[in-house]
Amino acid sequence: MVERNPLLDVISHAVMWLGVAIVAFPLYLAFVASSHTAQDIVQAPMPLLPGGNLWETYKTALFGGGDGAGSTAPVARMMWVSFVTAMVITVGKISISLLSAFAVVYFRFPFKMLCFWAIFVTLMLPVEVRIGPTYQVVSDLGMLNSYAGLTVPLIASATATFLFRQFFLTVPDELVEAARMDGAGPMRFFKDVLVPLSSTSIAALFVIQFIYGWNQYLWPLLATTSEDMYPVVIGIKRMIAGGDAANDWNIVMATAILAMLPPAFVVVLMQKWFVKGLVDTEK
Amino acid sequence: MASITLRNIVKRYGIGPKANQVIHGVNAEIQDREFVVIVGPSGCGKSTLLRMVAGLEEVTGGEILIGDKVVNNLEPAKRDIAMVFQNYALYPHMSVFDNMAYGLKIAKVPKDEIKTRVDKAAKILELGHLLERKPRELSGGQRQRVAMGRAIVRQPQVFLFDEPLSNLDAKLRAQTRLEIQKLHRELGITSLFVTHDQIEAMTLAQRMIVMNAGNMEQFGTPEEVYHRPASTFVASFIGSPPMNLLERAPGVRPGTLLGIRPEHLDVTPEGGWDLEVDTVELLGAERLIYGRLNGEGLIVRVEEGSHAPAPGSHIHVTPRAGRVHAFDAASGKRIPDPTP
Amino acid sequence: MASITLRNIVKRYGIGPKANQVIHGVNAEIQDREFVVIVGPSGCGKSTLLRMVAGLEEVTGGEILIGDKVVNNLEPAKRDIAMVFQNYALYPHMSVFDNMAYGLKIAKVPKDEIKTRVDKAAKILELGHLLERKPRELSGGQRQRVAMGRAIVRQPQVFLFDEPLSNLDAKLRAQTRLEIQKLHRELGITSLFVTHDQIEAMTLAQRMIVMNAGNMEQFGTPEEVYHRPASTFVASFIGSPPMNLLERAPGVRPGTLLGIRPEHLDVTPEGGWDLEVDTVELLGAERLIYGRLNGEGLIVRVEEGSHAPAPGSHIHVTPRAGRVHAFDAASGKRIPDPTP
Amino acid sequence: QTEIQWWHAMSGPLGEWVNDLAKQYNASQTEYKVVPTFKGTYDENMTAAIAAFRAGNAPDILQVYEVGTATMMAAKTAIVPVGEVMKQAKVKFDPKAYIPAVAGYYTAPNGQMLSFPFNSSTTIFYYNKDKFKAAGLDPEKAPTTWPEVVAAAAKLKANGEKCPFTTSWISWTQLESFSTWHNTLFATKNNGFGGTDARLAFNSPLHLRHFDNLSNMAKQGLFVYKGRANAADVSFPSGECAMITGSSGLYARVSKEAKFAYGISQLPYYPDVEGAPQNTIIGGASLWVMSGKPPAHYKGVADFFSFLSNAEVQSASHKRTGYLPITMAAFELTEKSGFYKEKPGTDVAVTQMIRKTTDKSRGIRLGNFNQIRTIIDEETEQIWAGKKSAKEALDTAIQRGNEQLERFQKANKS
Amino acid sequence: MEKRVLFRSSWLPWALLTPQLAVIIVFFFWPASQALVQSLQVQDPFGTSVEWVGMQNFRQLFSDSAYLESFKTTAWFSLLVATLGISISLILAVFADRVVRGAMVYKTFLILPYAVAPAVAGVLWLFMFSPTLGVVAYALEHVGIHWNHLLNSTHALTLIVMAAVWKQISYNFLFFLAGLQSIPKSLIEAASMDGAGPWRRFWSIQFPLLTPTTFFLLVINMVYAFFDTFAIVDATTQGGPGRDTAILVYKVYYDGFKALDLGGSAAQSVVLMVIVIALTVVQFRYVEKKVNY
Ligand SMILES: Nc1ncnc2c1ncn2[C@@H]1O[C@H](COP(=O)(O)OP(=O)(O)OP(=O)(O)O)[C@@H](O)[C@H]1O
Ligand SMILES: Nc1ncnc2c1ncn2[C@@H]1O[C@H](COP(=O)(O)OP(=O)(O)OP(=O)(O)O)[C@@H](O)[C@H]1O
Ligand SMILES: O=P(O)(O)OC[C@H](O)CO
Ligand SMILES: [Mg+2]
Ligand SMILES: [Mg+2]
Repeated sequence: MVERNPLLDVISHAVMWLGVAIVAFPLYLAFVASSHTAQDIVQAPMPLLPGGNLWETYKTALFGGGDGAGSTAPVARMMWVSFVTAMVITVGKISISLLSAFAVVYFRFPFKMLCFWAIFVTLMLPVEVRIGPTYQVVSDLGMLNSYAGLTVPLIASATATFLFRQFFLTVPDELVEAARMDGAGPMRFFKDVLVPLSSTSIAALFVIQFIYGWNQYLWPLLATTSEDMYPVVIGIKRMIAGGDAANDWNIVMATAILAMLPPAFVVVLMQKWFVKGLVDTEK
Repeated sequence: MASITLRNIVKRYGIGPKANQVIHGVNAEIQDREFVVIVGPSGCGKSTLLRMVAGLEEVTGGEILIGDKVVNNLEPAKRDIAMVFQNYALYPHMSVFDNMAYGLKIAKVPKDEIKTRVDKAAKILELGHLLERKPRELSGGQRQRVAMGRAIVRQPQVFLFDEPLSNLDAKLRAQTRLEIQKLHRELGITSLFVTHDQIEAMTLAQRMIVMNAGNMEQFGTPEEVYHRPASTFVASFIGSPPMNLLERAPGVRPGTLLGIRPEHLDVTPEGGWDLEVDTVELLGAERLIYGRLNGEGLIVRVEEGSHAPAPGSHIHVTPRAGRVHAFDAASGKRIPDPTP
Repeated sequence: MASITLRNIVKRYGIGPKANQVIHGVNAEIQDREFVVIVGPSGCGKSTLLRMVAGLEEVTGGEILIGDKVVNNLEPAKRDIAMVFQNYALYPHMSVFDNMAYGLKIAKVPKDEIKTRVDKAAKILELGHLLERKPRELSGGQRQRVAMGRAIVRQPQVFLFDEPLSNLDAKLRAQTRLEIQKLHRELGITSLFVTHDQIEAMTLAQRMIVMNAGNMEQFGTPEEVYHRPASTFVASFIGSPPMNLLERAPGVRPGTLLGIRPEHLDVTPEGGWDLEVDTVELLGAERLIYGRLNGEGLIVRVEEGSHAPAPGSHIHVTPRAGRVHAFDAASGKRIPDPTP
Repeated sequence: QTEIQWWHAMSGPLGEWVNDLAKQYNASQTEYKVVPTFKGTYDENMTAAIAAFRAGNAPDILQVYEVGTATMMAAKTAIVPVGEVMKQAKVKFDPKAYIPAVAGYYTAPNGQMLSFPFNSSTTIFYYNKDKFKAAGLDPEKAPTTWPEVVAAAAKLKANGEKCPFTTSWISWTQLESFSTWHNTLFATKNNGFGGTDARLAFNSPLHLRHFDNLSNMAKQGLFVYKGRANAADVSFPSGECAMITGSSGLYARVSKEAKFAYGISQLPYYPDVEGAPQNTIIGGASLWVMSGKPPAHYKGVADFFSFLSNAEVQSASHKRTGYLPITMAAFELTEKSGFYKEKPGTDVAVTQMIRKTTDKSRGIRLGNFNQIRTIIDEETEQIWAGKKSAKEALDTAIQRGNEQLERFQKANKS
Repeated sequence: MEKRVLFRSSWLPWALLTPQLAVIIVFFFWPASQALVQSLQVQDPFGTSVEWVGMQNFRQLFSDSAYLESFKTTAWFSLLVATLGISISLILAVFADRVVRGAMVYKTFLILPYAVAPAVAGVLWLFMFSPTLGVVAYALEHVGIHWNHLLNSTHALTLIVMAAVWKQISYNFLFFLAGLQSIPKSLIEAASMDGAGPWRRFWSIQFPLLTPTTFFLLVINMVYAFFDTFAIVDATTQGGPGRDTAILVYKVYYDGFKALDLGGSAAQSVVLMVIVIALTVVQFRYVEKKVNY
């Protein structure tokens, strides 16, 4: 920065600290809760420092078992389902969006804009709004209870198509021309040049879509009838679901933390690409 | 190797009433092994012409022949040409080697041969130690050479260059110019080179096409173009500073313009034209004197060794004999020299 | 108006062992109303020096004075200077008027006066009809002029320019050069101008600083720098094509280099040096002959009117008297001419 | 082996219980395999099943909370009455063996049992003995009437208690059970048993009296509202609130978490009301059999249900979860085992329920009942927030609730 | 804006579009048209009785004061979430842009909430603010604020807004930071030479130049507040107290999922779709314009 003003630096750090403290507090609390026993947490006010039950809690959360009262189905399996689902959704969304964006940008054909609009409108049509009929379709296609059913209906992506389109528009024309002179046909150009060039956008979308896929709740609940196809977010809701059940808050929080780890990992590791990919193409 | 023939080439962008004609019937024969430069101001249609030869742009009217074959409807890849782009258009994610090898890979040239050919091109262009690098790790000049390398390995019949030097700084530009000349001498491939820089055109061309607003104004050797410009346009476009075109100089017939290059005006103690000096610029080896004659601006170029006149003072200049040109003021066309 | 004094300026980026010293003690006194150009190859520290004067970069060692005041620790805004950036740094969301008025508004200059001053600057720079436009609606040259206008309206003590012309095309560059000169003549504000283009430096400078790798190699008028380069670096950096530096020419003492500019070699029917011709380039008004003398490359510059030798042929050239320079081969420093 | 799909909404320890039941049954024979699947909360489970039914994928057995009963009953072609299933499979099935309040609830006007009672609960009263002692109240004597509750609350409050009394399930405990407990109608047409043209009636003077009473308690800080559904549950075992009315199923949690002495008692009533206390109302859920399955499935379902009605199984479940033993035999078995002596108060729920029911107390069967519950939550919250009087709130709730009933009537007339 | 060179093929573009088109037709447009059909019907949940009622569901919807109220609530909620979310993250981004040391650590913590599922976010905030268990509620009690989002509408709205904003800050923050860092440094330098201090620079240079980012985020945040927050509401307030936090999408979810009123819910879906399409058009238009300069 232009000024050499120590006071401003101090203020900046103070603001950052405050921001971090507030933003991270709920997560810290979840962590603290997961390190105590269920009984400790229920006694208001709950302790604010980590307790000694950490290992116990996570073991119970991950592998089930325990004393019966606090036990649930193992989280490990659910994490796997979440992972596969999130990955398939992510890879699927990115692939079909790359193809569509390629078609829309590099070809001239009738109804081109109509196609683009049709894709674009789906941008904000969330599952909740069309869930019943969607379920019907999936069921008619016999895709219930499968990874296909969990993922394919969510695999269209306006966001990704749009982002790739924006990016493709910035790819210099000369590159296509060079490829054409080199004798590359459209698919060859797509595979050899366009896709490798889109790696930053792909990385950014990977983050967004992975999190989207990982955090799905309602759809998996409906589209699967077998508990070993449940993703972990359902696991959490399931633990705090109503009825007369005692909520084992420590396990709930442990599961919340576990459920958060993979996406957090993705976000933190890829944050640089994430921003770069979005900003480079978005503006 | 092959010649290139342009027959009455017309290009329109768009269709119907909104169509915009940018090339108005260009005819030219480029000989086998010749190095021809197309030069002209921005927007005059140089790139369009080149891109039609490349097959990247459809030809609206007329015919393009490479060798004896009409190529109007041939895919770019099938025309056996290679092109060097202004911004090089290197594949940013491929190494230098892969950039050069890409076209060959697509053509299914065997691996060994690809390697041999790339290595050879790299050696010619002194790129040997850079083969593993990515384009972004190269300097401008190096990128430029990779772009040329990519064209060379293809061993095409024709090279096309679209302002390949304009992104280089002055020094590198001069140096690369020499390299391109050398290369052409060695490989002898028919080349079409587009530039808007007349120095570049002059130094590189065996023959040059001067274009203006979609028309070919002149097609000749640099000497011809410089010494016998076909029009006021060519006269003022070629040469820096440009030729002085005077309406009111002593002895100019009405309806004509007198052309005289700055270096063909000699400062004389007296006689000749009386000039009022505006500014003087030192360019290193020479000086430019900006003055006015009967209210018309005029530039005189003198050796830096000579005395620099003060702004506001008056000097006398004399046009050198045999260096004066005459143009028709209305059409801008050259008025033929009286046959000696 | 004010002078600028640089006293033993040192700049290091980073701290501790990883620090990278980029300016190694520069001393210079720029007079009030003087126009000084800093020239040197990319990365030699020109911008760094300028930015230290501007206050955008901290000074590691030494003192910078504007007028009589040490400004090392003064905020940029308080130094009463204006700067024109290479990319112009116009505020893209403000109109041309607002761009120019911004500094004045901040300084709480009354509205009327802002208008008067902006209008005046706009008139000088012929921007009057563009005041309502946004920067993106302007051409490169117009943007450049707005950037200058923004500096002018501030009526600062000092102007700083960081390669303000490098984004313009050749023609516009030449024209803007003239404008800057005119402006300086009219306003007479002390100016520091950074460029890596030696032509620009030569034409603009009253005095010029030639920098090389963080050191000031020479500080003098363009004539001094051109005719009495202080080192081989200056000799080859200034002038295009550069001065020939010869080790093996006849009569060169071991451990020294002989310097001779291409235009100071005259082609003579015989005598002098016997040169083998490599290539010949026509540049318009003159020709460059690339040759070799005892295996060393050499460039000769001749009028285009003269006869062009064929590549491979031999010619004789004679260095012009009084135009030969001598340098110490080891240090590169100029060996003083024997006092006449 | 025939697979029987069973969708349920039992989470946490209750989920375990369900899984254990299935395991136990599957181990007991080889012909059928019951596959339990958790499908979210009661309402999510039901929605999922409905969507599945529409797509032709319904499970064989579906757990539906009592609130959804009317909806299920109305869907005549979607379900197969349990009585029918049992008859077809020729499994011995005697509705009379069930606790009347339970069986009655799930029985059609023609006497046919429609669904199989599974996890039935009812409303009871819990109190914190330690706090009673501290406030100078007799910890062994639970307040049984509302005036006693108010008095106890006042004493607790005077002793510095911040939350003397709270309740879970406002509608269930304070309107539905309250009505049957006082033998008063919650809705016309015998609370909807008499037809879909029933309309809400919980703005009688008695109801108003009670809600004015609660409203005053809220104003004085004697009653503290802790949220919808069972959100208040946690505040009792945590020691925050001294008295609570809630589901008998809360017992599991109280016994596990409470670090104090607690007492369990019947739901309070107004002693001056004739016929009170009558019986409380059923909660929890029952199992419905979905239509359109191959005959073998129904045989399996019948077999599984008869396994579930087994007195030992019932009794074990009752002890484990706090849900009611739904057959008399199971109740007696549990009693014999000495469980009630060992854990005093665990029998309260049963004794409240085993009384003979009247037309007014048999239960409540209303369409769109879930929405009506939400409306009641929304409106009564206005009372606790001091924005509406009890009368205003109950009147609006009735008006809005009746709109739902009209809708339901319309949608189901064909 | 179009590419200069386009590949010529009549079938290839369709082949490329097929996967995406297939998915959106089968899983978006077909279901959406079904929703449209259902919005004109009254059905029992199991679909065993179906009656065409024309626009009745819509008439009912718009004569339902609860629904109109829900519009207002939604507008408020979205506005609050968008403005708070944007301004807080802007402040954080501005300071993060200034700090050099530790920037990575700060950033990492600030973007963590992005990884949390909305359903879980709701649970976390409920856990903190639960009048019974909540640490924050407990702390507030101690400073004299009697936190009770169960009965106090302001508290309830505050709670869902906080949870929603919390989840969205990360995303906004990343965009703003990138936006700030893409402003050429020379502009800042020019402004400081013009005499502008940090505060002035922010308002007259940085903020205006962030307008495209801000607008983009505004739309994204509105959409987020409109649709993605139902899980938060469901986990925390369930629309209460009264109906004071029942935003539109929660109502669709509630009526469709809990209340099993298919026709009514479908009618609401249709209304939402119209809003979505309007938002899409606005954004599309804007983005196109932006691309063009
Ligand atoms: N794809 C196109 N559609 C419409 N008009 C075009 C197109 N490409 C070029 N033109 C127009 O054709 C004319 C010639 O363009 P061309 O690119 O050939 O000029 P040029 O001589 O190469 O200029 P420069 O030196 O700036 O590259 C210009 O007026 C340009 O606006
Ligand atoms: N912020 C910085 N941190 C570290 N090193 C820097 C920084 N800025 C410049 N340098 C280094 O200082 C040296 C001088 O840089 P400077 O920008 O002054 O060069 P220059 O002469 O202006 O070059 P150019 O003509 O390319 O603009 C270079 O080696 C550069 O890498
Ligand atoms: O908590 P449960 O399982 O007793 O069920 C409660 C009732 O369903 C309330 O209506
Ligand atoms: Mg061009
Ligand atoms: Mg620089």
